[in-house]
Amino acid sequence: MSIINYGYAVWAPIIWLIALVVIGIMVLVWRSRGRKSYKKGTAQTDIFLSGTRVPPEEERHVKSENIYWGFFEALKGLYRVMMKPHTGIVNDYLLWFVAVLAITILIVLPKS
Amino acid sequence: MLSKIVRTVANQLIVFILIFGLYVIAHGHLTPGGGFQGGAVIVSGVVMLMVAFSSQELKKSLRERLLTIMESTGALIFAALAIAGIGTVVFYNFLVGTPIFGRIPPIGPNSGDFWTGGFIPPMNFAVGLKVVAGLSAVVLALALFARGEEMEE
Amino acid sequence: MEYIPLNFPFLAAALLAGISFYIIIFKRNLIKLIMGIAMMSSGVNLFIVALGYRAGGNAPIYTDVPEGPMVLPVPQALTLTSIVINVAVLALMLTMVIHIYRHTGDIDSKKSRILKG
Amino acid sequence: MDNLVTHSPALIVWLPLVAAFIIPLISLGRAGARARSIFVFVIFSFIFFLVAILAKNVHTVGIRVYTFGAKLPELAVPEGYMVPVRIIFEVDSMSIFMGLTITTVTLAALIYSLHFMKGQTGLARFYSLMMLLYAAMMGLAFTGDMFNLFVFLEIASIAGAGLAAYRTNMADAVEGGFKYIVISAVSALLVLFTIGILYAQYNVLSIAALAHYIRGTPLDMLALGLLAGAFVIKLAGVPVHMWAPDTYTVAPAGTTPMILAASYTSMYALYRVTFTLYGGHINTTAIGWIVIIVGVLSMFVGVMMAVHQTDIKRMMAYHAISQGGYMLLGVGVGLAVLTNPVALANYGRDAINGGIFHIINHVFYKALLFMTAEAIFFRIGTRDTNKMGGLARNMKWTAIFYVIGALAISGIPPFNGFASKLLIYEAVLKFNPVLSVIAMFVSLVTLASFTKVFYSTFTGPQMPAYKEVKEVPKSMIIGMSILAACIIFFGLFPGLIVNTIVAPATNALINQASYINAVMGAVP
Repeated sequence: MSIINYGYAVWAPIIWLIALVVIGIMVLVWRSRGRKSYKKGTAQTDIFLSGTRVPPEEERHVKSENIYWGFFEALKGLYRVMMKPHTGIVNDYLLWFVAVLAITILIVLPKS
Repeated sequence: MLSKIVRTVANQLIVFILIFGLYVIAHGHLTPGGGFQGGAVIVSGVVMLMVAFSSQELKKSLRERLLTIMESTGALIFAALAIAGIGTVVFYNFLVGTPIFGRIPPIGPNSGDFWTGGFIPPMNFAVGLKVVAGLSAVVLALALFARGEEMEE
Repeated sequence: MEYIPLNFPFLAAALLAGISFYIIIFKRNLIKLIMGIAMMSSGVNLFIVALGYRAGGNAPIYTDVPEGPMVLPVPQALTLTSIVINVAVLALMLTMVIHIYRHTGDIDSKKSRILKG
Repeated sequence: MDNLVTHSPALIVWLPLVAAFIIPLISLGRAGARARSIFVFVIFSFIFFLVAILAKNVHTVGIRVYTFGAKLPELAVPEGYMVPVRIIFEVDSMSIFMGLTITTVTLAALIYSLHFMKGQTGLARFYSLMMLLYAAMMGLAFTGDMFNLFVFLEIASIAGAGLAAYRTNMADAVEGGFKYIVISAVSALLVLFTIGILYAQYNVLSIAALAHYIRGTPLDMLALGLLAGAFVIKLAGVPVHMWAPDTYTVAPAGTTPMILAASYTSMYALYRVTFTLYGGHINTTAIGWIVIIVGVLSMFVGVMMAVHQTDIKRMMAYHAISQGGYMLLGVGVGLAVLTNPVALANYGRDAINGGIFHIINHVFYKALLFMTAEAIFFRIGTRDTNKMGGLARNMKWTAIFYVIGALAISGIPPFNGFASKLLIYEAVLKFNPVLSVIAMFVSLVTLASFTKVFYSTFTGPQMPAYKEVKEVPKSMIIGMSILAACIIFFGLFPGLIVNTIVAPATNALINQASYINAVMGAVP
């Protein structure tokens, strides 16, 4: 009942879930073997940044516009093209609509 | 607010507009017209009052609360008439054959019998009530908005 | 030659639709945009009413109807429904334009936009 | 009970309409707010019950026809007539599939809105509009009549735009609502125009009768083009998707999933038109390829725009476009091989299954994601991810629900997104491997963009500005957990869902003759 059978492949989430649980238990066992002898609240749990001053929280957090900087830098050309139609002007939306209508009709009409 | 002449004439004229609107609503099943058309005629009278007096003045008599109750009542009467035929099917014309609007008109050209149509004349009244309330609210709200005021108290 | 009066409503509907498409695409004033949509709905309504017309037909109501053919009633019912709906749509759009004007002080679709990208 | 089953198609649309008009009356009285909430929940649970029994009924007896005003509900074509003359509802498995989707999402949205909307004014109208939107969507799914399709489309547009622009104190909300209503009005007028074209040729309005008589003349093809264009813009397929981010971003959280569901009822209408109405009279390969191309474009452009966004709800809105592409891809592949029985049995059905299964999955997890985004907005008052950070420390439940939604949308097992995406991947791989690779790439970028937002929003050090932020109220958590439970259930038992509700829907779409016969069967 939980299985999708395609005729050529099978997806059975319960088996997958059992595997996930087994792996999870293994991870937990591994984690519990770590060292527990540090003291909380002392310098042992403070952030250490090669001896330099640790910046306050706002500066320490990587802002979302800085994530994947390289990806956007590499695809600058694509984004320049893609941002062009997204003007936010309702007339442009309608222009695209009319263009799509025209293309659809041109494709569909000769087939009759 | 316009001059006293205009206001007086508007006050007299609204009666005739109301009667004509009610006529159009009531004879919706016999002549061109019906709930929406008659309601729109009555609302044109409301617009006339709005021009003659002012929208602020009219807001005092046509309160939001009253319009809400009128509109909901109209819609609920319509829905109730629709569901009343559920013994057979929803929207079944259950009034046919009863003394109220129940006569069966002759097929072909005739001179029109008011007591025909089954539940259509009552539905026209319900729609008329709803349209009067709804369209007056729309017109009034737009007029008040344009002056930078709100409809709600 | 006698078909021209019958085709005339369709030509008018096409003209209305054409003008309205021009307006909604090229006019940046939001009120004019709403006018364009109103014109488009008039065009479509005219088209549907004209579909039901028969030459020399009477209104499809039996009360004191003279002898002769009748026009089709269904397109007229459709048109009435669509008129009622369009009243609501236009009122809603006008209300929104008033709100946009209050917030941004402009009814130009380019100058009053906030959401983009 | 039997009467209830017989009349349920009409009652499901009638009850929310009546509720929409009773709500303002109740709200006028003293203690109106409380009475209104109780009333809404009582009536909506009853509607849910009706939908459930109707679904069971349709599952056992097949297509249900309900004729308004006739002597018998099944009497679509009266004695002595050749064509159906009354307004009919025709409920088949596909309709009831959409009905179940819409009803579940609306229930979650109502529970969520209970607390979310507190403090806003004019709540009577808010709930009225929600009920109206629900009624319109159900009507759209059930109707067997082209003209009622138009009417319900317009009601859904008006109610949806009113809800999107509900928070009129925000300038962008009004703008989003305005764009929605303009787009909807223009597309609905085109639908009306095509109804005129079809009525002029065949003198009938019922979908089944039209499908029976349609011949595929050039005028029919013009109508098909206009209808397809109008529905594509309503379901936000690229390149006419630009209204969707604007509208979804600004709508209040409870209603965003409903507007999303409304756009998928347009997708349902598109399928109804291409599969049922035009069935054997079009070149399905060409139409299928158009749908595939729109789908692939939607997937790619949607996801690439989404990964770029910094507004959290706008990012999710672009993902909605991208996921809509998956559905179009799946069904498009099925449409392209519709006339080829071998390929249809081999992978075509699986493709359509995947595309349809993805609708319900996507509505659930995207609704959940929109709700988490708006929960953050509810507490910190901004949607800008640049200003967020460390929120998982204060909003544990929201973070958990976000993770569930994000994993589901990226197609990570065992959540429901994986089940439907796997169906689409496998079936499309057999059709054309390149399309499958694109679909997998899009899933990858989806995961990347949700990871980005998760990192910048929920993890990281606790921001001093958000130290006092609390978890959202209970009703919002309950609303979200209903959807999360559905997601996990659908992910763990995909076979059950596919066999009971998705595969019958696919059969209903493919089997055009049974849809026609349910209405026109008595006609010689």
